Amino acid sequence: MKTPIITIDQELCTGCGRCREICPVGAISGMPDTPHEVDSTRCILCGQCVQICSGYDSANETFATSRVERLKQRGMLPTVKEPLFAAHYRGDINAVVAALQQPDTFTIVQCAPAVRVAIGEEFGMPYGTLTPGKLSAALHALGFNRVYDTNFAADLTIMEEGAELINRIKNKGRLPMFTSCCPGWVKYVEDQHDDLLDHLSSCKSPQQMAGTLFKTYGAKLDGIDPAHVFSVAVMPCTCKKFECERPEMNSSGYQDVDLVITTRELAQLIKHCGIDFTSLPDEAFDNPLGCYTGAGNIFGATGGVMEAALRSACEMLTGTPLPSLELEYVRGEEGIRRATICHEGVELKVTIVAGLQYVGSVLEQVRRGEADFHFLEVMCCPMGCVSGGGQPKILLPAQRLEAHAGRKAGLYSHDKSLTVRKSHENPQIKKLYENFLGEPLGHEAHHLLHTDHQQNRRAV
Amino acid sequence: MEGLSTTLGSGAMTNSIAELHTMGPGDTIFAIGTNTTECHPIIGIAMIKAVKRGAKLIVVDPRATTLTQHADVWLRLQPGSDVALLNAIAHVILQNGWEATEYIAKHTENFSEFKKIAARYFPYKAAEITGVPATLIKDAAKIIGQSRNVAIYYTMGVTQHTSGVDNVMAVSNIAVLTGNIGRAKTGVNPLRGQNNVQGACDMGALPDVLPGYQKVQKTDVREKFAKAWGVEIPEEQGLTVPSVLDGIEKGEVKAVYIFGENPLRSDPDINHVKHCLEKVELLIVQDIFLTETAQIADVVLPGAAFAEKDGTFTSTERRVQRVRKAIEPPGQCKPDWQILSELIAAMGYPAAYSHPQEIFEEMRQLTPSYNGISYARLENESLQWPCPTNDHPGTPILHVGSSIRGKARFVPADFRLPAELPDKEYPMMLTTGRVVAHYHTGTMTRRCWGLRGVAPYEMVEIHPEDAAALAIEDGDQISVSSRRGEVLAVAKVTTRVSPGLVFMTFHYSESSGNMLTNTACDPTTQTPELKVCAVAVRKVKSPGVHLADTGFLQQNTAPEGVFHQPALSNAPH
Amino acid sequence: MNAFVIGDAELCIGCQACMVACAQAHEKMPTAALNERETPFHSRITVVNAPEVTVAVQCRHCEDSPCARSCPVEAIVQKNAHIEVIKEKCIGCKSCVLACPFGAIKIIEDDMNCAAIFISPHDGTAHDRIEKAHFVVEKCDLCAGCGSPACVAICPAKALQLVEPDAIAQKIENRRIKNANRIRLYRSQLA
Amino acid sequence: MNMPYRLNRFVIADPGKCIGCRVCEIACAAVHEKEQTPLTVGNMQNPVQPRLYLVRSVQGSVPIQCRHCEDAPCAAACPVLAITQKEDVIFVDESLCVGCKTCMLACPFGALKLVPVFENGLPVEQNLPLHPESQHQGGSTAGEKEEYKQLHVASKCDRCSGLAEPACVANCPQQALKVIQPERHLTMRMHEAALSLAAVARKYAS
Amino acid sequence: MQQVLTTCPYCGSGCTLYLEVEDNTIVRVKPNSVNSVNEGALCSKGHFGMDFVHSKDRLTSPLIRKNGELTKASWEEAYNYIASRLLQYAGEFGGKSIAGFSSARCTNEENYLMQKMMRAVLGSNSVDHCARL
Repeated sequence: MKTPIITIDQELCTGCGRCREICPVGAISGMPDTPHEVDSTRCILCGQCVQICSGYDSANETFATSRVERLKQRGMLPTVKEPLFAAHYRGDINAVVAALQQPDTFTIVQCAPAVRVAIGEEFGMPYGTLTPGKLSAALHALGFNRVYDTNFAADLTIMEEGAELINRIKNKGRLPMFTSCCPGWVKYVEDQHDDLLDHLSSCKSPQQMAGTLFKTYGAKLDGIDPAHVFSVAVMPCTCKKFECERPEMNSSGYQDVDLVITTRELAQLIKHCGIDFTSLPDEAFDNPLGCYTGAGNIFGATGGVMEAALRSACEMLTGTPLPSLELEYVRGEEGIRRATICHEGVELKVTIVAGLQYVGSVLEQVRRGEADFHFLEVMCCPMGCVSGGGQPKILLPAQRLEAHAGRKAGLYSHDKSLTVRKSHENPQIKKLYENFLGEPLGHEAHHLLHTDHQQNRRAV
Repeated sequence: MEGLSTTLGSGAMTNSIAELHTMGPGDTIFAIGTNTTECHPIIGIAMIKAVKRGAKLIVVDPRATTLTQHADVWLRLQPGSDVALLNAIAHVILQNGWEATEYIAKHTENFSEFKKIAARYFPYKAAEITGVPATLIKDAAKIIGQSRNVAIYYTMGVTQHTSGVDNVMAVSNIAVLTGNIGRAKTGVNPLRGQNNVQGACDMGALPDVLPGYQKVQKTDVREKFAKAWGVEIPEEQGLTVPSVLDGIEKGEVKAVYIFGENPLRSDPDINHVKHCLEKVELLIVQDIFLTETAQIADVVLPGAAFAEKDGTFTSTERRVQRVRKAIEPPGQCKPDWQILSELIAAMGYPAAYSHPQEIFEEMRQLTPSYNGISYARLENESLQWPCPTNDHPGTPILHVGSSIRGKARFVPADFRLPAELPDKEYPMMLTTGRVVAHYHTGTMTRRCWGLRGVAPYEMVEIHPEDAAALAIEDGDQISVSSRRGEVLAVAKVTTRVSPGLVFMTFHYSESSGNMLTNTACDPTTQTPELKVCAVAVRKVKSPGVHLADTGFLQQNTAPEGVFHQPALSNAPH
Repeated sequence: MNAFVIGDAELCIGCQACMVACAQAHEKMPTAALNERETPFHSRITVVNAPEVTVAVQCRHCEDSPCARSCPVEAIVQKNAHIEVIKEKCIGCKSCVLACPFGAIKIIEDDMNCAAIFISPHDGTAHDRIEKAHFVVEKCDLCAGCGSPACVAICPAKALQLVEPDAIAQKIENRRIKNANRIRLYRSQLA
Repeated sequence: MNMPYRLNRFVIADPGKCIGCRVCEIACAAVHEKEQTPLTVGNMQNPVQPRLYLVRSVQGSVPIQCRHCEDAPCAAACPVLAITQKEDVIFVDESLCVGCKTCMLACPFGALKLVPVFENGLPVEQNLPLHPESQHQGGSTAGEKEEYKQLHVASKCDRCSGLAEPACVANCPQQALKVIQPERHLTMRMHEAALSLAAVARKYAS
Repeated sequence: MQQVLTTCPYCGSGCTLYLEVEDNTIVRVKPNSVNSVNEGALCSKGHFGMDFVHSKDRLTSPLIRKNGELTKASWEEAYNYIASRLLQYAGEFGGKSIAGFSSARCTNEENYLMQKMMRAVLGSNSVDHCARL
């Protein structure tokens, strides 16, 4: 077993208790002014503690562990100059460096939507600067053989999850259906609400769908033996590190995603390699698995999955597209948001939760059978993935909200600027189904893109 | 003065300060428009001690003062709404039958007219005008109506309004209504703001009366003086200060002789006064300092300070007291009586006085109320006029038995709005007054080490709500402007003033409230409405920058350009 | 115990004579002379003229003085029966200002003969620097050295009182005696 | 009280509120970065060198910073007039500082420290050669041999003059820090003292 | 040291006080407690409001405006100048063209003389003072 993903450095922790306060599942405990600890059995690895922690390796105090040693312990590059904080996550960047240096390894990388609106910040750009082109260019420059995109898989998720929702509604399946993109949320249901597991969509998260495809469809396209493929995911999330290591995530016959690094780790790598990120010319993501729509892109913000699903599901259900694609009623920052969509005689009720601490009352409602909605989106982090535990850490607390809002705005402006904004209209998705998967919820799709939560639970 | 003369026959304080020392349970002090502890501290102490002994205290003031802290009832009225408040008090007194029926029948006239007016002022209606809750008006009326004795004290808070005379008459009506006249511990007592206002009036320094309030328009009076002075006395009533300024504008007044005054600081709408005095052909100023007024004079005569000359002052309670020479005047300065007599002589009129006593002697022969007062008597005692004969003990209480004019007259007055009220452009109300450490235009007190030390610069009082709305914090430099000018000062954020009201003084030449005040006058006395005008307030800068470094308020001097700030718009004359 | 001067809010009219008396007593010169020299004015007593209350406030000479205990340079000490400041030691750090619960300690300008610090103008060069006046701590010293407190003597309203340790002791002793008598009144109820 | 607000304002923390999170230190270091204020931790390429210091002890924690003393001992001690008053801040002109450390000794609060200077994550060297056998200065993290000594200057709180509010105050999650305006503080305290006197007088009159 | 009993020059209360004089300088003020309205008390102005008498700003000689500047003049010169100008206006335009503002801070005797000068010498009843202010 690898080292725990989220830990608190006992030497650096001042016991201020801010992580304890922010932890949505009460996994952190400690007395004031004494170092705190994470209970890994409760922790859902959202990394909000990492984001808020301000106990750093002050030069005004003496620590038994040297900085060099500490960087090594944390799996960080030795050239990292930024201050180190008590609450931190396990770094995995050294394995990426090693893989990139292996000549016979075919490296494929995918990037989550929220990465492209945040990584620029690590290079001095304003909050939420949209840099998909530079991101792709940087990844190419680092030597990845294929630079694919999680957004593509997000579109695919909509195809599968949309189809599943329609299926559940039409065939009186278990409702409301819960989204399953957020690994912290899935872990939370497994850990603390396993009686509600059948509400979870059976879809894998976009990261895992992408991973499976890279080592099957992708490898086939490039004529590569999947055994030689090393698949890396760049994520705004710390829990994705856990997700990729789940034992069942091997539909491709291999571990679907080999390694997850965070936005911050990627930025550190780019600096380590001496790449001047800000002056990189824009480059596109590689085809076909880097092609995405606006719907896939907004997965990074709370309400984004819901909006993307509605854009497609409503059209699939009724045959007519929604009159407008700006579904303002599912956007927002409140902890719990509810909306009813009436379109061509179809009425869909949805609920969106941003921040896991708000989900309790909604789950109680479901448990009591009083939930009158069809679809529930839950994201662990306060604004969705843009505020994830692996995102660039904001220095001044007074700027937190501004930063999150900026990133969110970046995502939506990107969506708006794209010509294709509905997942089912993604040409490469259509092609994928035609050439490889068959149809949504079909046999191949089910095998590669879905998982059985009940079974996973039993396996643990 | 005019108001009281109409109702009682004399404008002076009816009773004596010493009576405060004997007030206690059953007695009431009714203080209206007077910040007594700051402006008349010694009288203020006596009032507070009387309250401690058990006397009731009713205070009418829009501002919280030390007096309001000790009040049994504090009527926090809107500036300028005095008549409505007083009439409502009268209304409640009449409604409950607390009026002095016997006294009214015997000693007063015009009661029925007054009753008609008072009947209209229901407390709830007055509450709307004055902002004072009706219950408080009733409480005050009950105390006044049921007290054995009620002594009313007032100052400029009552008179410096366009309705000043009405205010005074409304005050007087309350005293007459409750029979609180002509006895100890009662009366209508205007407290004079300056040491010898009473004396200056008594001496006939008024355009309509000769010494002792002898009407200049009365033939027998003129004949008496003509005989004594050997010249004809002009019959036509003279001009008041505001009319003199108008006269200059019209070119009718050619020369002005200003003796020991500084209208360029004390009068409302300073910019206007300055314009007039610069225009007059001959301006003579006799003073001890080169005041703002003296600076624009054609001739300046150096007078003597109070400690450098002999004479008499008459205090607010009509008490004549000696002023004695303690030191020699500096340089070529001369006692003012000497300057005046030499000047009179230079104009070819006999005036060979060698000592003020000689002048006093001449005066008392012509002035019945002073007739019994002499330097010899003043050596060992002080005397309150009227003192008609050498063996008369003086008069501590006026109107004993009956009022001087025979019967006290009820003069009903109706509430009128102040001349200028806040509007969109000038949304706040300014009221002016004094602080304890300073006196009038500050020419004397600001030249005193300790007094300058405790109150070195103007502090404009503003309510925390208004301050918050204007982003003003305590100590910020602010600008206060009206239709007549703009001044800079320091903000004092305090609940001493109510929301919408700002308070400032006229002690500081660099930020004088009188740059802003309105020249609108009471139609009878021409007392200007210094207590109400509309202003706008804005923040200039916060004291984050070291004020000392930027030169602001350095050693009490004005920031450059403040004094010369042009009027923002023309004053309505 | 330390003596102290205390104001009576029921009597004070806020005339500020105590402030001037205090300032003058510590300059030891007639005010006319101070006026001529333009001596800065510093009073150790302050009249609070608030809407709710008018009273003079000054140092209570606390037995466990927060000001003295907060001072990083030991410039505030107990001397005989009062809390005294040693101006020469003060660095103007304002700790005492924060510590005093009465707002009775001030940092004032003082012309002392010792090394000064300089003020740099906003955008000026090093040449434009000017010497900064010294600022040192100042508070009531009960007019130690000039007899009885000047503020108490001058107050026209007799609103200031010098409370001496013996007087306090006497006063509380009297209260005890009175209350002992009161207990006797209801003694039977206790039986 | 001749004029309003002549005393220097300063920041002070309420030990009762402080939870010891070090946000104040981070915020301080961040806004004092030479270039632009960095937004994220990844931009903090220079070591964190705050101008206030969290002191942690068994009684709890509280940051200590400059009081902007009126007769600032640091300024009086400085032999090259590098420390002067500018507006109401005791201010270090780094270009004048010679690193003599006298100010460090003079400050009774420990609020002043001599710090090595970095730019873009690299030590700023000065024209002071290192002896070939001299020990590593520790400035460079990369560990390459240096030839010149790193520049050191006195560093202290400048109350973020230029910002609307000091960064430590603005960012403290507990609102434990505040700017004290001494005169305003005095007025407030005196007012409270007067109110308590009034209460006493009213209750125990005579 | 000499003590002179006199009346306070400030508000109208009429407090009496002793001026303590040394070398033609007021060094101290003591309240009068006998037969006085103030009963041995004085406010801040009464106690500390006498410095102005010794102010450096005191006028020390008559001034006449010559070529726009106020310049020192002798009493003789000043009296003659004023007398001739006032008499000229009185003669030419009548007493009404001349106004006098008397002083609420000067003595009764001086106020009496002032109004007498205006009325008897210059024939004008336009004499007033700042009672209203």
